[in-house]
Amino acid sequence: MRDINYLQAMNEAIAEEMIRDDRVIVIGEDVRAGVFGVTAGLLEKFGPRRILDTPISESGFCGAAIGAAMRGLRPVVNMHLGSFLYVAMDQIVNECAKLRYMFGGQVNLPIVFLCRSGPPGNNAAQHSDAPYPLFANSPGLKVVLPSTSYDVKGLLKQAIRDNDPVMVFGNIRSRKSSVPETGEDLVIPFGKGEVKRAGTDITVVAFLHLVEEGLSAAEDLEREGISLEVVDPRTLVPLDMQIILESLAKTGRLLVTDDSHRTCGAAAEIVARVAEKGWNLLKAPVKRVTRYDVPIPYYRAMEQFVLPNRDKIKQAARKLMGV
Amino acid sequence: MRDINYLQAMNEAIAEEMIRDDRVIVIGEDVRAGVFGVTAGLLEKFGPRRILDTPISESGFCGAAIGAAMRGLRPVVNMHLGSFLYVAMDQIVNECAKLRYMFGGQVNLPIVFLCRSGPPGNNAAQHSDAPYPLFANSPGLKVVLPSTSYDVKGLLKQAIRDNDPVMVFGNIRSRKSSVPETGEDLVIPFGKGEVKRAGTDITVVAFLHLVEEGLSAAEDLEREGISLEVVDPRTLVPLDMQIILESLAKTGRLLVTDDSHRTCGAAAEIVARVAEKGWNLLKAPVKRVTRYDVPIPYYRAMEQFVLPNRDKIKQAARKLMGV
Amino acid sequence: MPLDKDRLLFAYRRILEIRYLEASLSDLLKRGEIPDLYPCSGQEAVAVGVCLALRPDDQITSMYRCLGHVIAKGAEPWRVAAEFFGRRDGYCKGKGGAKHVCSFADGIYGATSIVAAGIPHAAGVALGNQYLNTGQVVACFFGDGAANQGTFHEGLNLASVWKLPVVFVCENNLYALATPIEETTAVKDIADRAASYNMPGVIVDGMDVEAVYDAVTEAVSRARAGGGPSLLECKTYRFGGHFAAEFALKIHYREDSEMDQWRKRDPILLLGAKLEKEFGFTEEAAQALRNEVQQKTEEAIARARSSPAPLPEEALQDLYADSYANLPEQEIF
Amino acid sequence: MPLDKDRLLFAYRRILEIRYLEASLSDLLKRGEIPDLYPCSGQEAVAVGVCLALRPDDQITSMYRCLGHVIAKGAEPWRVAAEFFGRRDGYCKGKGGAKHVCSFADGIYGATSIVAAGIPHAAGVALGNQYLNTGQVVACFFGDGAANQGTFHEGLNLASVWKLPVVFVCENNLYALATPIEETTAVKDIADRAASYNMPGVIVDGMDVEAVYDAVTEAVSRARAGGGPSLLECKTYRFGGHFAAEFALKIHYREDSEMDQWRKRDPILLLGAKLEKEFGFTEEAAQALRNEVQQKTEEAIARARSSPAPLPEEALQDLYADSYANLPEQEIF
Ligand SMILES: Cc1ncc(C[n+]2csc(CCOP(=O)(O)OP(=O)(O)O)c2C)c(N)n1
Ligand SMILES: Cc1ncc(C[n+]2csc(CCOP(=O)(O)OP(=O)(O)O)c2C)c(N)n1
Ligand SMILES: [Mg+2]
Ligand SMILES: [Mg+2]
Repeated sequence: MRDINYLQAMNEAIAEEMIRDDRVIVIGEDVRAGVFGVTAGLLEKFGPRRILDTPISESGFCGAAIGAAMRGLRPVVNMHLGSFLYVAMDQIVNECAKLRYMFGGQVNLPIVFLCRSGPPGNNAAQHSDAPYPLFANSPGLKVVLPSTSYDVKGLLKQAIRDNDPVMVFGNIRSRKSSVPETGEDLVIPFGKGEVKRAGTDITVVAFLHLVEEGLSAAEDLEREGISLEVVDPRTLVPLDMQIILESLAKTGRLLVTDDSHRTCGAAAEIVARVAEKGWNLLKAPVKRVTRYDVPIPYYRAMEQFVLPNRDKIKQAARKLMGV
Repeated sequence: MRDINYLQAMNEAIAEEMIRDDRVIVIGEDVRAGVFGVTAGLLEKFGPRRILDTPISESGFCGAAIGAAMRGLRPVVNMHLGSFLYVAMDQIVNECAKLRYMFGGQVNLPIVFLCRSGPPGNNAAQHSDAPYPLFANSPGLKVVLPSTSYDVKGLLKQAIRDNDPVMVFGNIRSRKSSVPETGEDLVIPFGKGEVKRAGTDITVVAFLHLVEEGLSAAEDLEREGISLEVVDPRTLVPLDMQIILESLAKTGRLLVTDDSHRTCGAAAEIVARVAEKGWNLLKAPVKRVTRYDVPIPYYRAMEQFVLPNRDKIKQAARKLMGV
Repeated sequence: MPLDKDRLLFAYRRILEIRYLEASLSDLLKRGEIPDLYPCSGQEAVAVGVCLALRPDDQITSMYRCLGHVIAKGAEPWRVAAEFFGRRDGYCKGKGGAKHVCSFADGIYGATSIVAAGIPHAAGVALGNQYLNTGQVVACFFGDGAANQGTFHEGLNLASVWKLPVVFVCENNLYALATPIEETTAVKDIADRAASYNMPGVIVDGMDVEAVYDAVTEAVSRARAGGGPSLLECKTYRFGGHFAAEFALKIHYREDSEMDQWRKRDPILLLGAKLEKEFGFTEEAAQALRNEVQQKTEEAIARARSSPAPLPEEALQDLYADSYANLPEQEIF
Repeated sequence: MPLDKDRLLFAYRRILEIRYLEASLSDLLKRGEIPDLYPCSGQEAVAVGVCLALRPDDQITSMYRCLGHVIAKGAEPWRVAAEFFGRRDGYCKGKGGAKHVCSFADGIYGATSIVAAGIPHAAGVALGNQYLNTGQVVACFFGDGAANQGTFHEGLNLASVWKLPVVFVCENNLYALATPIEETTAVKDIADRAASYNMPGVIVDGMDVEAVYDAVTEAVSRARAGGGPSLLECKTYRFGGHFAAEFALKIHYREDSEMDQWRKRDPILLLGAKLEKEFGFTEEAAQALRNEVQQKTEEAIARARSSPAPLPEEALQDLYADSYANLPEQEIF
């Protein structure tokens, strides 16, 4: 095992799957230059035939990925930022997600749409979104939200092998962690969450870098005598409800933290499923710690005010415990 | 008062506001021909200067509506179907919704994006969506879901007067109802719901044509001794939580029915808010009656299977009452 | 190279197959037996001319006005009709329906109903062909209105930059729904836009199956040789409404006189006349062929109608290739 | 009509203002005082030439590389700088920041950071001008990479069909981020795409402020007279990185020799030489002007820095013009 950072884990996942299956190709803007690191070095390893730089035409190249997948390729589309998904929305949500179904199962569309979500910091409204709820509300897509280097490597490799379109949202502020040596296969199935820390008072459901925030909150609150169990479902679609309900059976209290906006966000869905299936387990109202329902502002202190973080998790947890 | 149908109510609302304010213009495909009725006759009344036919360029003309609004006009953009919103997603969600905020309040964008949502019937996956949760998850937009001719007229007129972008989703299977004579002003404020039928056992929160379905379910169930209170919040953003909580204080049971998909949908949000603020009022798990999480199929019997309707509301209500 | 008699007769038969199948479906629609249909009659020579110029293993992408395309590419009429009925034997098992008939086994790589959305798909299929070095070419069908969508621009630019083996076929029927093209389109000829993508742009008489065949043959051989994409604009006209139920909307956007002019150039008339003039194809022979096609069409409809309807709960199938226990996770009422 | 000495001097001063302000901001970025910046040095003659040809009440739309545009259009340097700092006196109160500086009061109708998204906005502002019959014209700035986006196609087609008073200004700096234009763009000259929209397409030397001024003047008078839009392609080069922090990414996509060639055509050099040759503008005069601008720039930075920072909770303001009691409805932690 060795420690690698999140970006490198993404990079390794793609490289390993490209070696494993020569129908895997990479498509996107500046992917040859590997500008933000996700695809760095792939051009040298796999050549321009498999690493395709595109015009700034997100609808065009996402649509081309669909056609290529129909023809048997397995494109990994690097969208760079979650905020750029909107430009290709019809192709992702109304085409890619639906075509297999609409054509009665005639064709598979094994495509990965990969992006970094969440504010890179000081990037303001148009570059900072984490719009995964929009894709979770669009049946036909799988939605993956990995919280560590280990998870992103294993889940991204799984995504590339999956025969359906998969949205992978990464957040590079997630935890750096150790992964097996290259060559050892690391694949994490979808729909299997993980308890990242055991606790007894409150179940904290978290995704992406908020798992890290949840874990630090848990450490801090332990000193105040509040014990958090941090549960990371790892994929939003499919969602591992069992692990959440099992945790709630212990704690009876639910706090969901998620980096998307609040209304109709990921936290709303988790709360709703618990209210359907785990209502009897709850001994208190639930708490959601999400982005507030405003766009992301540029100035750091305002940005921090809007985003969910460890302090807000702690505050919400204290309120939940009535202290 | 006189009975008019839902489409005519939309048409009257636009015409009246165009008379009231000559900065109101209509933009969209085939709006001069008035193909599906929403804009029928407006060309004759207001001339081609104010009724603008567009190319099939949704991003282009939604973007142009933004620019026109910056310059002081008040565009009503007829998008026809909810499914076509995806094509213009960046312009609506990442531009229109955010620009006022991102520019520090320098400019208002009084634009109405109007569409018919929900399956016209047998239109299959790419023409049948009701994607309002995506817009509710995008701060900066208001989201309006009117359930009767009266409501759509009053809410659409309000939307045109509102100084922010407003998404209006109509569903022509909604209830035909009576409205005041033309000339009498009918304006319904956002964020004020209405109890459409009083009851004691279950609070049924419903939007659009599902209010009608909820009302028929209530009638049927009355004969079985189950009393439904049908609450129509009328707007999803802003959401009238007070009326929902007041109803729950009476009934203690919540059933939310909504025509969007289930995961991260409108019903999820309502359940989540209740789980935060009205948890103490609940005496049973909640139920969601929504579209299943598959796209809409073409063949009628399959389509019906996927959509929420009166029978499913009844079944869910019976389960809630444990009968 | 002119088409020989057999190939022209084949084209004639195909056009009749499309025309008659549409007529039958149109009747069924009026009787409420099928719910939806986008007529293509008048435009058949484009579909047939294009597919004549393709190899059987070449691909097409289609759109909501798909009937002609899919028959021309070799889909079985009864299974096409079954899809209109929404039956299990329909190519899409009743899930796609009228606007989305396609058969991947026959090289029909999708029919989509968002205007111009299929254009980048075609580029992508061509990218796959190129990557796998199969020598296959894709023909991509779309309308004049589609040429104002961003995806047209992006798809054609991408195809040109990557020199993809694809032929873009614009069926310019002068209207996008009820709006005449000149009110929405800055150029008179869509073919002129090819210059923006550094590819050949050719105006073709879309009522003349041989003219279409010739132009496509050239574009296909260019594409197959690695010379990249072309844009063909086929001038044509639709004899029916935008959709079959249009008459119910009571909108008026075309003059009868315009329709009459175009009806004189009905591809069936033009091709019939050519066959008669050049190969002595008699009215009796034509009548026999018409009867045969009509009969086969009726058989196809009958067979389609007897295909079983899907069970309601089959709506939950076919979404994912790789399923999970908890996906979709939902309470079924 | 050539520009007179005063106007040329004004242009020279403006270019210096932009260059020096960027240099200061760039220093501040390296020192961690501001977080973001998209350099425009090298491209200033485009911004300045365009705005010289506009009336004060004409409008522009800008994009993330906005610094030159907004100074050229008359925004106050200190308030521009304040926005980079994220302060309250910034034009966007610290909400928009580096990529989104704009001032509606000065006719700067937005600066957006989604590539090409501002193109249809410009068309819309022009639609408003036309509707209100104000005689105002809009200049719309975007890059070469933007010309491959669907919104470019849709925006230009729409503007042409509606004959809108707008001038599309493509700043072709040869690269979209790290990708050279010829790898992604099917035509050599973006101006050639004007033919697809039936509007004039003109290639302009973007390093020569007078050439830009002339071309824009013609396009503006055409637009103002109701003749519709034009597309100007200004060939230029950016001396800095795609964004100021690019050096940290350690990517290499331009040769030093290419940069050296373009630096010889620095708009400051070209315009300085012209002023000297035609109007005897001396090096002393130039130095005095440089000193003055440098001093004013420093004052602007100082004033910006002393502007108060927004309170964190001001993040909740400015979203809606018409608010509601329960909007946004959320628990604040
Ligand atoms: C993005 C989008 N906008 C609008 C529509 C509604 N619509 C369906 S077909 C059509 C007209 C298309 O015209 P054209 O491309 O010329 O093809 P034709 O129908 O004439 O074959 C319109 C506006 C749609 N399906 N998709
Ligand atoms: C839709 C979209 N895709 C990608 C990006 C990321 N991005 C920002 S600027 C840029 C390059 C733009 O190049 P060009 O249009 O030539 O303008 P320049 O930066 O050279 O001024 C890219 C790819 C973006 N902001 N928006
Ligand atoms: Mg057409
Ligand atoms: Mg550039």
